[in-house]
Amino acid sequence: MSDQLPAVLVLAPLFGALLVTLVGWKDHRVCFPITATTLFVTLLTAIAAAYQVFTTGTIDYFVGGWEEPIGIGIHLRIDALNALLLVAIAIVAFLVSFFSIRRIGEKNAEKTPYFYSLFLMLCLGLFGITIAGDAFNLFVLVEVSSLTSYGLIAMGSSRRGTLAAFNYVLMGTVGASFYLIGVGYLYLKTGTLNMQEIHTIMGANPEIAASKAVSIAFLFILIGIWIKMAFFPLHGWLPNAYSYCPSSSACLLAPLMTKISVYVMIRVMLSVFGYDWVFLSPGWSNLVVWLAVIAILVGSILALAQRELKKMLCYLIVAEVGYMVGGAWLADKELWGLTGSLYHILADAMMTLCLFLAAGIFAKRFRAREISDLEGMFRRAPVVSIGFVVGALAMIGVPPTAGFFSKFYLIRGGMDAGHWEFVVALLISSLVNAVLFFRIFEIAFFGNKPAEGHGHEEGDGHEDEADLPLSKNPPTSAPPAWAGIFPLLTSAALILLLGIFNGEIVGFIRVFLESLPHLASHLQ
Amino acid sequence: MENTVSSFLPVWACLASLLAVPLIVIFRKEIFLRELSTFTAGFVKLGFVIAMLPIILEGKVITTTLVPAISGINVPIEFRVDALGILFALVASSLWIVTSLYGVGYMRGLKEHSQTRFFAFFAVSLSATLGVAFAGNLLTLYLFYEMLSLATWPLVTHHQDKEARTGGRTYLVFLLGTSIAFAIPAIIYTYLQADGDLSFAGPAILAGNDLGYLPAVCLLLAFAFGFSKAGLMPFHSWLPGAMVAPTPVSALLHAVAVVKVGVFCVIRVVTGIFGIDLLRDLGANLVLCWIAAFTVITSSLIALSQDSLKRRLAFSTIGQLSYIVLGVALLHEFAVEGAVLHIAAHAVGKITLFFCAGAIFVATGKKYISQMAGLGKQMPFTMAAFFLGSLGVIGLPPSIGLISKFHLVLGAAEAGQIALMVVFLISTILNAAYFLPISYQAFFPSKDAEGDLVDTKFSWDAVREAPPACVIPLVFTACLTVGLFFAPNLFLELSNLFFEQVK
Amino acid sequence: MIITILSVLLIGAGTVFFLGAAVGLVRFPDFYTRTHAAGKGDTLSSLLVILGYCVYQLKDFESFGESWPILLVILKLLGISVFILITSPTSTHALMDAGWEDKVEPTIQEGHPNHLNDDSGKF
Amino acid sequence: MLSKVFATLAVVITGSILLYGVTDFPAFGDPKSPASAGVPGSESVSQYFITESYGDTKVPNLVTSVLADYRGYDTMFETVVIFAAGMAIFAILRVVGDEKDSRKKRVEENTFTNGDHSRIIVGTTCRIVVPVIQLFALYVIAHGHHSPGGGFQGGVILGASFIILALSDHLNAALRRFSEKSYTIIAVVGILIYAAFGVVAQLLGANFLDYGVLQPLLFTDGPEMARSHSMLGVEIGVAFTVTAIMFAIYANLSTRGLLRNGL
Amino acid sequence: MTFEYFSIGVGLAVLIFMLPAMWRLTVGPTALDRIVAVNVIGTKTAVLLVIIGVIFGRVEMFVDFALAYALLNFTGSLAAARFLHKTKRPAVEPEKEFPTESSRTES
Amino acid sequence: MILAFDIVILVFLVIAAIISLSVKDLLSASMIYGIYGFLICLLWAEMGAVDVAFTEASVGAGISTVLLVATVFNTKRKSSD
Repeated sequence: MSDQLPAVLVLAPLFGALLVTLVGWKDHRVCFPITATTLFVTLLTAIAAAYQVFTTGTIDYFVGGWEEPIGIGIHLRIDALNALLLVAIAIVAFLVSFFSIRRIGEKNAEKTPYFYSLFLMLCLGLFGITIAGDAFNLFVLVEVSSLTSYGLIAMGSSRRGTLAAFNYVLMGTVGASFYLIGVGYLYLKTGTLNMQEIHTIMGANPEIAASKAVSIAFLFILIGIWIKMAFFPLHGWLPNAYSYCPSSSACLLAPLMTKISVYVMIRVMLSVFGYDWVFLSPGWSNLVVWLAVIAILVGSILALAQRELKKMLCYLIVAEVGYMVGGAWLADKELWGLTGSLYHILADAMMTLCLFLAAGIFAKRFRAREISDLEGMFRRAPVVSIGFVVGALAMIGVPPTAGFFSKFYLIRGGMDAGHWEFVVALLISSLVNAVLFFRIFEIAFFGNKPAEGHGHEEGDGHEDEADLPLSKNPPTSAPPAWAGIFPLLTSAALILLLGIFNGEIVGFIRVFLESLPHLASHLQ
Repeated sequence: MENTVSSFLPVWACLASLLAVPLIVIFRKEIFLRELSTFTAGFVKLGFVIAMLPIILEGKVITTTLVPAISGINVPIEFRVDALGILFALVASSLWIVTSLYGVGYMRGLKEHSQTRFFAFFAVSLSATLGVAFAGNLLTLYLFYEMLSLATWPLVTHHQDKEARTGGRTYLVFLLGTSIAFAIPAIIYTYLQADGDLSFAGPAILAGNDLGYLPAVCLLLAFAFGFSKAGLMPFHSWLPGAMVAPTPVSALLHAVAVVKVGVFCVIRVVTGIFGIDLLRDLGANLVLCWIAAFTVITSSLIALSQDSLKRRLAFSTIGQLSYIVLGVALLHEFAVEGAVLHIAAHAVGKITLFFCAGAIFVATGKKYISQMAGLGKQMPFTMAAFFLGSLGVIGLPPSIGLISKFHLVLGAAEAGQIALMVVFLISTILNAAYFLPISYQAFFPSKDAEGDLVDTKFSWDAVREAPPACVIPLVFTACLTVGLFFAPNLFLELSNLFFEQVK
Repeated sequence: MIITILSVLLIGAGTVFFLGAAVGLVRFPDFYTRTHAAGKGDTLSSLLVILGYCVYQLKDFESFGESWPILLVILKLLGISVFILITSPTSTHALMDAGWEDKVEPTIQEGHPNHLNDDSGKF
Repeated sequence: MLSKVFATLAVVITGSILLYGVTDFPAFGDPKSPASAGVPGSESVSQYFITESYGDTKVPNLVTSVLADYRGYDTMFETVVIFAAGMAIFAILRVVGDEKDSRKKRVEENTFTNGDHSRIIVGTTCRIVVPVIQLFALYVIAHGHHSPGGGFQGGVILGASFIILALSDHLNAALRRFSEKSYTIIAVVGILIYAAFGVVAQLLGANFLDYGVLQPLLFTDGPEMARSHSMLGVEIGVAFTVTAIMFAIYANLSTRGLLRNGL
Repeated sequence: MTFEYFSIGVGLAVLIFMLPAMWRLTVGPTALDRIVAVNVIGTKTAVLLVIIGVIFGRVEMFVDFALAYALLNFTGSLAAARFLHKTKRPAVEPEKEFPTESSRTES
Repeated sequence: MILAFDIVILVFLVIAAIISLSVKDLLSASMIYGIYGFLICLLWAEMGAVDVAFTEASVGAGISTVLLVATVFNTKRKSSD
């Protein structure tokens, strides 16, 4: 059975989703156990797959048994890079599933099965994207995850959320179309869709690699992915979409969607076009790094201007995407930028999860959506605040946390590559994060309102933006506290663990980079 | 020469105050036990430090490795106690006990809120300070440096009113901001240049590197500004802002722990990272010298115009810190020794002055110098101590300040920097100009100082001192200022030893 | 040959009616007349063209046993024509009706009595 | 106005870049183009499909064999996309109405009993056409091996037939035949059928969706025929899901999730 | 072969005859006119598909979706007609109206 | 692939796209979008992509227009022209 791991990885959530839809009809209470069980199975599978990758090497899986010639069937692939990502996705999904207990069920219980069904299908899509070894198959799974995320975002009852979801649908569709056009162009020039095969063909035929159509294909794929990941000029959809949707959706989407897109970008750069091809002309990479610099600055500064906690976090995501894209495009000699970028995918997933969970709990239990509502939160919710502080410190980049080490690698790459502007942007962003979060700490720590915040008053104008008009519900219907605190603290612990064991993780990433033949020369 | 002793003493010294934190929190209702635990921790800590003293005086170095190697970076977290570290640790831990006593008096006298939080974070700050003092490599140094910034922030913002919050925000933004913006890239750059070696053991980290002039200057400035607790001029304004803190905090942290950690880091950078030879060969130290000199003069001039006593003290501190930086940057034997001595000298003197300011506030509620005329009659001990403290800071006999300043001036002269020597002298005059009038006015008030001046005759009935818990410490430190003038051997020996170690 | 000529004739006729329908769609004054032209003309011409091709398929027909695929095609083409015959007028009717409900005013020539006014809303 | 200018600019730039890339393409239908003939050193995938697919699968329509067998994994997830779209629509729109709506329902049902001749004509036509459409849809599903068509197209047509039913009479008329419960179940069952073919293959020791090993279960002559039969089963699964979701989307969309008083 | 050319000619003619419908689409004046034009083009498409099938000589393939068109083409017009029914303008004499559709007023 | 058809259909496609974007009435716009679907189907058919054309035919004729109209039905009708 162990050779079936890649298939199990996508099939388990699929069957979970189907089961939830089927059984959830009768009784909404079975939805969560099914979801959690499914995700737990997936987590075990992901860990098993990762273990197998690190012991025996890359897992190649040919769906339908169509192995030879390569490219006629669909190729799934788990290697040292995405094995880690799989585990990260599984962990995030598993944790968020706890946070989503009874979230949706409170107001409109009949939507519970749909929510969990979408939830599981989103996970399915993300797993599928991660293990896809086929350019078109990747597109299909991007569609699965996009469609489900549209649904998850629009599920809230607020008008602004619906509008934001609509914007997201438009942008997401444009992004997917761009990607598809790029893949089409690529297919026309190479005659195959398998990533590995495309790479081989481009390596063997310089005239194809040099052709205009391939460059344009790359451009379109890149822009399509950038839209999906909300890279700087194309980031407009993200803040509204993630801040006005239900908290549990935000907790799932914010840590995963953009990071997966970054992963796809790096995968396309390394496995399809190849590092040497991408960095053939330095003009490209300089431009992208500058864009990343602007993204970081714009994201940070806009975050500074926000009054709502979630929205602020959303703008920070925009900045973080700038980190990762910039890092991937640094093109320094020893690939520390790329390494940092890959490590940051994992670190940022955990950081974002932690912060969004905390923001979700603040919003849910204390109805504190604006930063000014957080007064005295350290006293009102000490445990949640500790989780929030860990996430925030990681975001700032304080040493034992994962955030510090990703920044360390990125800065190292920037220094090696001579991209000082990127280093400066990273530092400014850290600075802004520090200012932002310490402003929050100050409010939360020294607030003089231990018992009564104005968030408790009814009709304070937040209902229409909220995912749930909680003021209508008696407090007894609130979900159990552990449902929020358990995932929050776990994610906080993971941030620390990721930081403490960063050397091992980076080691795995380097293993992957070394396994690519065209990169081995860079790494001795 | 480097004969090292492996021992866990520094760890225990560092942990002593940290371990007191749970006790302080547990006994938050029983005030007596709470303060007892503070004092116990203080004495235990001092005991550990003193226990290390003989080993250091033998010319040995104590090392401990806490974490073998941080994954990914391959830099251990280690302690390494040398002469400079033990000197600083000695000053900080002994003054902590005094300050605790003073803090008890001050906090009770003013009936402050959240005293438990106050003492708890105080203890954490002390741990961080000792961590910096004993840090064995740049990363450890940086970690404890940041820990100190974070741990002192609740102390600065203790009052929780608008002014305190603003001050706290400035404090944090400046300290964290500069450390993120300058120190981290400088550390990473050093790390890359030195191939992953950040340890202070052995020769200086960058000693063998062929660093160009411009990178060296940039790196030096990045460190100097990055460790902005040292208060060099463009990044000094956190210090006056942080004066909103309760006076014990200002006293210990802004005369001893925090600011001294800043200059301590700069000393470590100059001696441990660049090495004296490299800097001298490149001539990069002069840039730092002149920035420090500028700070000295400017801050003294600003201090002259301040009416709030604590603000005047704050600007004075900025100037005095730059003495130390200047002394180190001169790279000459006497100057470096003077700088190291000045850490102790200034600490003792300035803490006295802050204690006095706090005592005055507790007793009379006065904050401004213009209100303090004639106070000597009312608070004779306090104002006498103030006088002695100001002597120490100015550098007049009989005080330890004279010794350190003498070394500094001598060092400047020996190094051939006559202009910088002149800077020292001018600033001494300025120091005198802004301190001595306070004492003078206190004892011999002029007619129209407070409008309703009464007779100048002294009587014990008019004495309304602060609570004894406030007065005893300040008298003690004032005595210390004078006493060390007569018995400076320990500190002289340590500073000498330090220069031998880094030469 | 006869089959080809027949089919060409049918197709040609269909094309002509297409032209008529197109002209009607442009030239007629109001919605009802235009719909009339388009509905009737298009249905008829579609029928004719498809029947023309239907006839043309018979060209290769040899026996029921051997050329049943052609028969199938012919059947389908006939089906198409039948369904166009059913559905196209239905949709035209539905649209006319909707227009009437939607109070689209027909254009009445000057001097003629407007019969439509009498029974409006009677249905 | 400015946004329009920017939008136009973006479209023009994108379009011109695409057209610029087109100049580099092989001619339309060129048999020597990389997509058809492959590039030197690597045989084209389409070449393989053209020459080998009938032998591999015994399905004359190679599009079907590519979709349902060689790239069956893609097709399965395309079906999942449809299913996800349906779930998203339910999640966003579906509301369980409150009591006061039931009165409106009764009023509305009375609306169409008063001899509306428009209803008569349209209704009669639909009553004639809908069975034919459904029959045709089944034909399309089943005949996908030999001619264009297959599960998706057939499913859409089948779904459209229910929509026509709803349009001609009333949504309730269609919902009576295809209730909410049944379309949800059928949508799920469709994907389950598809996935079952893959999982059973897995259980028999082959990779996911490797239909060849299903031979003993399907009682066929060889793995090729097993593939052919499995493809039919898979197409049926797709058709189930597509039919159900298409109708479900219409039913929810036209009534804002109330499933009554619709278009 | 000549018949293929003839078919191409017919196809082109049918395509060109879409032009008046396009014109009707642009100028309007009512939504219904546009819908009629859509209907016309839809019918023509079904015919064109057959013609293309004949030109390619693979009628058996193309006829399937011509049939689909013929069967499904009226769905759109039907929906539009229903739409106009349900959203008809306020009547001149309200009492002669049919009972109004409730879902419109709901929103 | 027949060049004459190609050109005419492509021109019509552009016209249909522009009209459907520029029309104010949402119902008309969605109906005209249906034409776009027809033309796309024709284009694919005459390019020989029969399966794709079939899909487009069934979806374009049977589903997409209806769904758009149903959506427009739930918006407020803006104008009648």
